[in-house]
Amino acid sequence: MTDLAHEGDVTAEDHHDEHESLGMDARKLGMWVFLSSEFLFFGALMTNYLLYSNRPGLADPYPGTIYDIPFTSVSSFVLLMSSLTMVLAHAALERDDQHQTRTWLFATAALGSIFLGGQVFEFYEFITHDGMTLTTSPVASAFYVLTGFHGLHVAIGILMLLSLWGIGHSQGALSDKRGFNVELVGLYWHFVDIIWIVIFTVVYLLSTS
Amino acid sequence: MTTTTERPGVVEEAPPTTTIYRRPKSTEGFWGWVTTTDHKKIGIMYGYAAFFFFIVGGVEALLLRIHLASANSEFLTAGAYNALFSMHGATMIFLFVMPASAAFVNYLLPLMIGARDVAFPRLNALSWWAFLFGGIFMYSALFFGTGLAPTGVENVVGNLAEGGRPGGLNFLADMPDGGWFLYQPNAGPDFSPGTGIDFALLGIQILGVASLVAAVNFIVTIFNFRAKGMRLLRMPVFVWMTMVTQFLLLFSLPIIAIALFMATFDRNFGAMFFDATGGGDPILWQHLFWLFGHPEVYILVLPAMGMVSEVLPVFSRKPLFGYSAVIFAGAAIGFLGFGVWAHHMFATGISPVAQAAFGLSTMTIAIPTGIKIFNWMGTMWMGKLRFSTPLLFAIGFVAMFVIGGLSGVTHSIVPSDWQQTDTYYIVAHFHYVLFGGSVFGLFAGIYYWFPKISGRMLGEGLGKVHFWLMFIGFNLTFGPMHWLGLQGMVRRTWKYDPATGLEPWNIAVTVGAFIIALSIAVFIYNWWSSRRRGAPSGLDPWDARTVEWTVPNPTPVYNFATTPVITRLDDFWHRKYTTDDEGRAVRRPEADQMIADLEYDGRNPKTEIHLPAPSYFPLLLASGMPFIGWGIIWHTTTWGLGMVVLGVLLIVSGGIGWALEPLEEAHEEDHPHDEADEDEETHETEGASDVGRASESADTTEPVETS
Amino acid sequence: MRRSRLSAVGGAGLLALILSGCQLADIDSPMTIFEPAGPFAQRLDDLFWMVFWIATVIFVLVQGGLIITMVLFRDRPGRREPKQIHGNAKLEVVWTIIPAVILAVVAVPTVSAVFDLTECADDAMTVEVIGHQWWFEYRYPEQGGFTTANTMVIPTGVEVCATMTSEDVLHNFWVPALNGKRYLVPGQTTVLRLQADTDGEYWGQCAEFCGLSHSLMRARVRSVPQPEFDAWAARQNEPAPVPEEGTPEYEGYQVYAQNCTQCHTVDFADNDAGISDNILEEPVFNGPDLTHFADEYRTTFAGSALPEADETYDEALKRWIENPPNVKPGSFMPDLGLTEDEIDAVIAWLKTNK
Amino acid sequence: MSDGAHHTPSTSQYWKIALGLAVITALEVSLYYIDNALELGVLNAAMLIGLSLLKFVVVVGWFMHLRFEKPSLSRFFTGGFILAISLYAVVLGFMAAAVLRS
Repeated sequence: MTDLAHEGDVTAEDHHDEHESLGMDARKLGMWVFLSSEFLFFGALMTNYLLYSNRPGLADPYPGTIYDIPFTSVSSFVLLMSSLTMVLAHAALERDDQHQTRTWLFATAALGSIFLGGQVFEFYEFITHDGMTLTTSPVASAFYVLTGFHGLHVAIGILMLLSLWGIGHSQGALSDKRGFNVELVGLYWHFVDIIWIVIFTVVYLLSTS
Repeated sequence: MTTTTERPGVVEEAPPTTTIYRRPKSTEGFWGWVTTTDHKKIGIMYGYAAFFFFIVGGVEALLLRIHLASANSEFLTAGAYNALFSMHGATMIFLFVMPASAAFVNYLLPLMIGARDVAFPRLNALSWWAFLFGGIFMYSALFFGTGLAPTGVENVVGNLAEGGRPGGLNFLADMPDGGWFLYQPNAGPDFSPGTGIDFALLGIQILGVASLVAAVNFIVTIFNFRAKGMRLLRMPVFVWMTMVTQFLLLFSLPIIAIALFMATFDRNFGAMFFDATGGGDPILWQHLFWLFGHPEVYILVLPAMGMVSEVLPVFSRKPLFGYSAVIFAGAAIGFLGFGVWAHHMFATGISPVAQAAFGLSTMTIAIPTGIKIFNWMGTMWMGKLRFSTPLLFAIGFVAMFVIGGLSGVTHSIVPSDWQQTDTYYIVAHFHYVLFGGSVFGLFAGIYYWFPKISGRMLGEGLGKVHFWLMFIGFNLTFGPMHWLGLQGMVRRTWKYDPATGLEPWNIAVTVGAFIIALSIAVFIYNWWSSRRRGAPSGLDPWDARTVEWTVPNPTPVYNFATTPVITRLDDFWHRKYTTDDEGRAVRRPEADQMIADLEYDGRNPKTEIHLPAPSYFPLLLASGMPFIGWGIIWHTTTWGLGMVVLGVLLIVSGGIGWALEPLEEAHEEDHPHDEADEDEETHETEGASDVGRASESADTTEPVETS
Repeated sequence: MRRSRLSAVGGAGLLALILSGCQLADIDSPMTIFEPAGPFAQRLDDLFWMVFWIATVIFVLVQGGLIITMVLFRDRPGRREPKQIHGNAKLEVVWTIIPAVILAVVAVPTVSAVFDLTECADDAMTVEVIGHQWWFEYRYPEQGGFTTANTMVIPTGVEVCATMTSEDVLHNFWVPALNGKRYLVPGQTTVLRLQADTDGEYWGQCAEFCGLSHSLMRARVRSVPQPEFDAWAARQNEPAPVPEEGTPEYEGYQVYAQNCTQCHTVDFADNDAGISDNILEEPVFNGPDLTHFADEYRTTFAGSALPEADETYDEALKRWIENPPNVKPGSFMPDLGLTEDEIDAVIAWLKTNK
Repeated sequence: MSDGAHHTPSTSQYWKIALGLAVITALEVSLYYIDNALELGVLNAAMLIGLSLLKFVVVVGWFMHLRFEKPSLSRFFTGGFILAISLYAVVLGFMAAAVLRS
């Protein structure tokens, strides 16, 4: 498509000359392989939550009774839109538009931070207002650990986005050719988003109704 | 050229410019090992560390056996006994067999697929250091841990804090004492209120990070870094079994990570996951644990199966019988391994539907296992068997694994398993699988590939003494355990009543354990003397079949002077042998000359070979992990929080250094594809492509620079 | 040469082992799985021997084949290079199908046994089993709700439905002669069918690792004819007598009242002495009910770990009360610091609780 | 840098996809309120799960470009997804059954 894009292809094909390979960047393959294992990670957390969410006889409050659906809908929407800005950053890089790349990267990090802030606010409300803490009941523990680990993933993603943004700023250019790059961070970011898509539906919308 | 060993220290200074950099052979120094990213050195370090922990776990086993040799023994206190059996299990699984397999995979995988290194050499170093620090962390419980009795008991008059009595090696009770399985809620905050269990939880967590990183690394290596022509169905079976193993790790480790996190949150932050009084479900732990734990069994045994599949054809002088069937069976075992976890829970009262379903799925595992065994026998059938030590161990593997497999089938008969589970019958069964299987397989591999790392042969005479001692000791140790279990000796039992009549058998078992110890002593002596005085092996000591034997022994740092091109399965063999009209192997007349050429060419590369440079940062990053672990355990204290901060700082600084350091020194002239201006600055690489580049540049026609 | 001598030595050793093993096999073990005393254990035993013989045949065939291969195809002088055989698709199919068929055959009785043995019969007698660190408690809801410990008394020839739970950690109730194992899970209920068709005392043990003194958490099941069981159950509903003042038993009773009531309960006939059944509303720890401690069938105490094989009941009881954690590490029963006289008195009193 | 880079959506298509995702999210949230009023039960759950799966597939397929990658890559990824779903479904099923019994 663009020169840069072709550059990437050439690298991959070089590998192909020398190696039997899947014909794609090893780092990208590695990222996808890693992400596939993350399903098992979040799956276990969600199983945990689902197991306890409808179990009778646990101490109140159940998370399902205290969710603020409008609030969480907005923050879910924010995270969903951060996937758009992420993909726009990557598209800008494919056009070699370094300025736009940096702008969209920063926007993604900012949207992620808003989401994270929302989560912190939600936790704060649950703890102070509704009296649900990690030690309330197994379902409360499951809720905090599930959403907390997702939040940790978001936080790590924000750090990576900001480092990319910083590197792009200080060095004037980013590339997808090597190392710690926009595409890899993008894959990670979108993955964190799809995990939230599932959490939002299964944990928030379904376990309250 | 300057030596590489100094370089990582100066990386924050002026970025190294276009040094064309060839890894010197004299990296024997301390820092050479510490900073290495060479898969071979990492493999060797894995191997020595694993063997060290094998000795540790073995000593633990001997203490247990001394104790159990008499009924109502007071040799160990209850606390010490419980800690020893827990740590024996955890050590042998996580600190011996897994890293020993990782040692072989590290050393052999790139060689077997014709690559110069793994996909991500520094991640590989990270795996190794994380493993080492995980092991150290776990055993630091001996110094920092506390093994308190259940809440409420610790202050009961007459109970020592650890719940034992003075003497009897009671200090050992401070180690984790909840079993390697760490069943909740016994290993939870109320019933194991000390810190011992936390060392196991967090230690296994760190080891899990090491294995997960390695799994991603090896999977990418296998999919993307095979030599030209090394199609998937030309890969050695060991590589195939490695691949299955790495997928098992990839998908099972996240599950145990969550289980460990849940238990850690329960124990340290008051979460309620397994607290039955608050509605928590202890059975959930078992599901999560065995969802990991059963694939883990295959993680332990599949690499050994791969090694045996390499050794048998070489010493039978025939190709592996049913290559694709063996591979398919291995993949099937891996796949089915995810579907049988609840057979560890037949006695927990899971529903009859679940019991029947998991009983049936467990039975089906016998089918691919049988396929493997029959194909191994088919390989030897009509062969020309040279009974060298590797073959003895490989046949020992097959014979012992058959026993372990058959006793495994008896467990799938669910109601029958209600009697057997939690007895020594199970102990016997899984030792036939993991010792008779994995350990015999590993020793077959050690004798077979020892020349590869040392250029010398391991002594054959001592090797055979080692084998027979181990074979006899092994059967004397674990054979009677079947009977002990059927006579009602439960597992993890500190004492047994003399009236149960179990003592004579236990004495036999203990004698067997010491015979195994003796065999290991013979092996250590053999290793030590052969390293120095063993017969030089030459390039192809076993008349081998696979491409790792096409390079000189010991392996040069760059592995292949010229990356090989593979034309068929068992490529090396077919370059040496053709067949006559009857289909019998006939050595090609030019074979000896070819081997001599390989030896010469392998030592004298025609081109400049760029290899990944050493780095401090994997070590630095990994070193932060145990500190975070210690910090979590003592998070209620200021210095505990300080430990967390220190750990995070180490990880972050390691990560930053890593991101800013190039995998290898830049040498732009080799890279017409790179935009020079950009690459000078943005070496924030995780350098998969760099290794690819390393081999790529090997074929460019630069003259050799000798320094 | 050297190899063959070594293998000869090894072979002789193994042979000696097998011979001595045959002798050892004669030792009577009360925990053996091979002496089923009731229909459920018998069913398990039948399944075991079925799969055992199948496995033995396979074992002999495979190991025999391995040995024959090793002998026939060992490298000898003049042996030609082998034919390079890569495999045989038909053989692969054969040795896939044969094991599958064998497994399908053993699967049928397995699955039917699982379903048959899971649920108790409707007319079974219920005994509640509660696991504690480290002893078993039994409750008889259908016989008046009395509580006992360590030895479970059951009527011979009657199905007993053990309805089990745990007070603390996971335990695993196992009496090999009567049935396989079943976990005791805190917060949940599991059931195990038990039945003995001959009178006798059957040994049991907690089989799941449950903490420090897991190995000392043992159990007995005493099977007696139905009339005797009924008589026993009737006695269990009787309160314990308060001993006459001035007797050694009365002194023991006083020692009990002063030291033991935080954890133990005794249901007294005459409570004039001012001792409530339980001084505290809630016991600090839940110890065994001592109302019928010296009942004729309760031959053991301290989680059935005592008395040990070589000591008398009284010796063991004394040793136990002197310093319980010394016998059973981590024991919730503390070293109460009783004098020898006090211990003798308590023992004298305990033995009146028949 | 996918091999099929020239197939990947254009910027305007990305905006359109995002708009679609936003609409689906709005639909989900409104379903939640509709269900509170009408008690749709299983139907509601099925629709919610269906919609979230749709979002999931769109993000993975278009934003993560999996649609345009080699099939082997999606095999890794869907392999992990399917494995996770099936294992945990079995765990939940058996554990829920255990709770119902006791």
